[in-house]
Amino acid sequence: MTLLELRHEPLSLDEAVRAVQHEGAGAIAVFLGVVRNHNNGQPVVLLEYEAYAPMASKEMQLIAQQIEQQSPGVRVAALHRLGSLQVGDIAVICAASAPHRQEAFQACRALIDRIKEQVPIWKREHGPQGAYWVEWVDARCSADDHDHAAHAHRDPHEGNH
Amino acid sequence: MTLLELRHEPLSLDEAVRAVQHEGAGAIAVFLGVVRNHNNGQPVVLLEYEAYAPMASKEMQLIAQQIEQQSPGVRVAALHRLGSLQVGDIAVICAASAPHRQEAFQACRALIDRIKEQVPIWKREHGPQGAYWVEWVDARCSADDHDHAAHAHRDPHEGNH
Amino acid sequence: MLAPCCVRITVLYFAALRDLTGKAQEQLHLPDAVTQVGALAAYMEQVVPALQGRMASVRLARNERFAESSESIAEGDVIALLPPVSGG
Amino acid sequence: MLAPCCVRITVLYFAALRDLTGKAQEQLHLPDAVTQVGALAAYMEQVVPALQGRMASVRLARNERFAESSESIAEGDVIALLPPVSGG
Repeated sequence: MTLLELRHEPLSLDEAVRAVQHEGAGAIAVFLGVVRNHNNGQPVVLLEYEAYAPMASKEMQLIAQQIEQQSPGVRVAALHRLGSLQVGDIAVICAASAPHRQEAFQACRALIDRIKEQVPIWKREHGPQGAYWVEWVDARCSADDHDHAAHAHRDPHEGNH
Repeated sequence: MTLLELRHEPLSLDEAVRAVQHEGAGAIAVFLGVVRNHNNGQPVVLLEYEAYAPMASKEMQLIAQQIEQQSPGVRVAALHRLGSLQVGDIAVICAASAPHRQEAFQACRALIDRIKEQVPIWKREHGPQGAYWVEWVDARCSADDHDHAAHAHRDPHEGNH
Repeated sequence: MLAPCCVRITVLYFAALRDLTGKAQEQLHLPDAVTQVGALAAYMEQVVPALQGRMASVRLARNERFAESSESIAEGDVIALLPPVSGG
Repeated sequence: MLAPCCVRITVLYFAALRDLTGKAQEQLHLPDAVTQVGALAAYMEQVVPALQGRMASVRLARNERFAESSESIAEGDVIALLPPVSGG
């Protein structure tokens, strides 16, 4: 009974930890993705998250299964928030338990990495210059456009978390 | 105001997370060390933790300062429990926040690694064959003694978490 | 409109693509030549003005799974156009 | 007992060493030859029966900090004998 969910309600850290805790788990690694007050050098006031919900759920299941099969003894859980989030709100929680910390950290890191890479969730960032979809670079716009998308393109390593 | 404490009371995950959260932190990595039901192949029913408290506090401060100075933008917190713990109890919580997840994971991992290496805290494990101090190998005992200490010595990579 | 000659699919648009096309989904009747996912992407770039010049970074899902270009399309499939994801 | 000739220190025993020595701490008067941490460890292994053959894995702290062998010992120092730590 793996806990993997998309939710419009605030996420609970305790719930994620309880979902992976068991008597043989000596180590639990947890990752929290939190809305911060700037991105790509721009202030952020609001983030809107949306998902292709049924596919996102399937992808999260697939990722969790892969990680748990790769490392016997590992259990994972993930919660992702949808809707409007403000600075300080938790957007995502990943938790992984294992007998020892090495596997717990590895599994937790793999979980958040793969969720960010392949789960169909998108966020729109609202700042003083308006709103834009994070990671979307409009290929029709020329490289010297000074909109957010072009800005994001110039600094591709600066993800949200 | 870094949160670094030894406590006889149960540890609070939320407290550790709040201690590192701030508006510029997009990523928070947390590690929980939990008492599990076996170690070195032996059942565990109880662990007793003790510390050289004033020195342990200083060492935790030193470790936290080193990690925060090494990675600007990183904030860490650590809580370590003392006294009698049962299976499922949280023995240690490490938390690290950073703008992005790479630094948060690295700092959290460094924090728990160094705490386990150099903070003067000891645990005594109680199982069906009696109690023994974890990591203590009595050099006066011959190698073929079948006590817990010798057993631990044969499997030095099998730490508690 | 519902001629028996044509494969009918549902297309879903998300995030930036929903904004650009102005719709969340639509029904499409495919020409006989468009039988695989890769061909569908090229076809849509031609016939949907908002997609022109913008498909390079778009991934396609077929029935809620990422689809290879060579995957066949069947009557009733749900094809989603996914801009680069940005969850987390 | 408190002759002015001698440096007096407090020694703390923890965990397995407290169990083996049967005490948590004691006062020691050091011979004049014992002026450094390394020499102290060797001296204690000789004079404290419970420590004989057991000091190889023990680290020493001086006034709540890990101490180098070459560190000097002063009147009133608190020296802790630390078995391998096992926190976390």
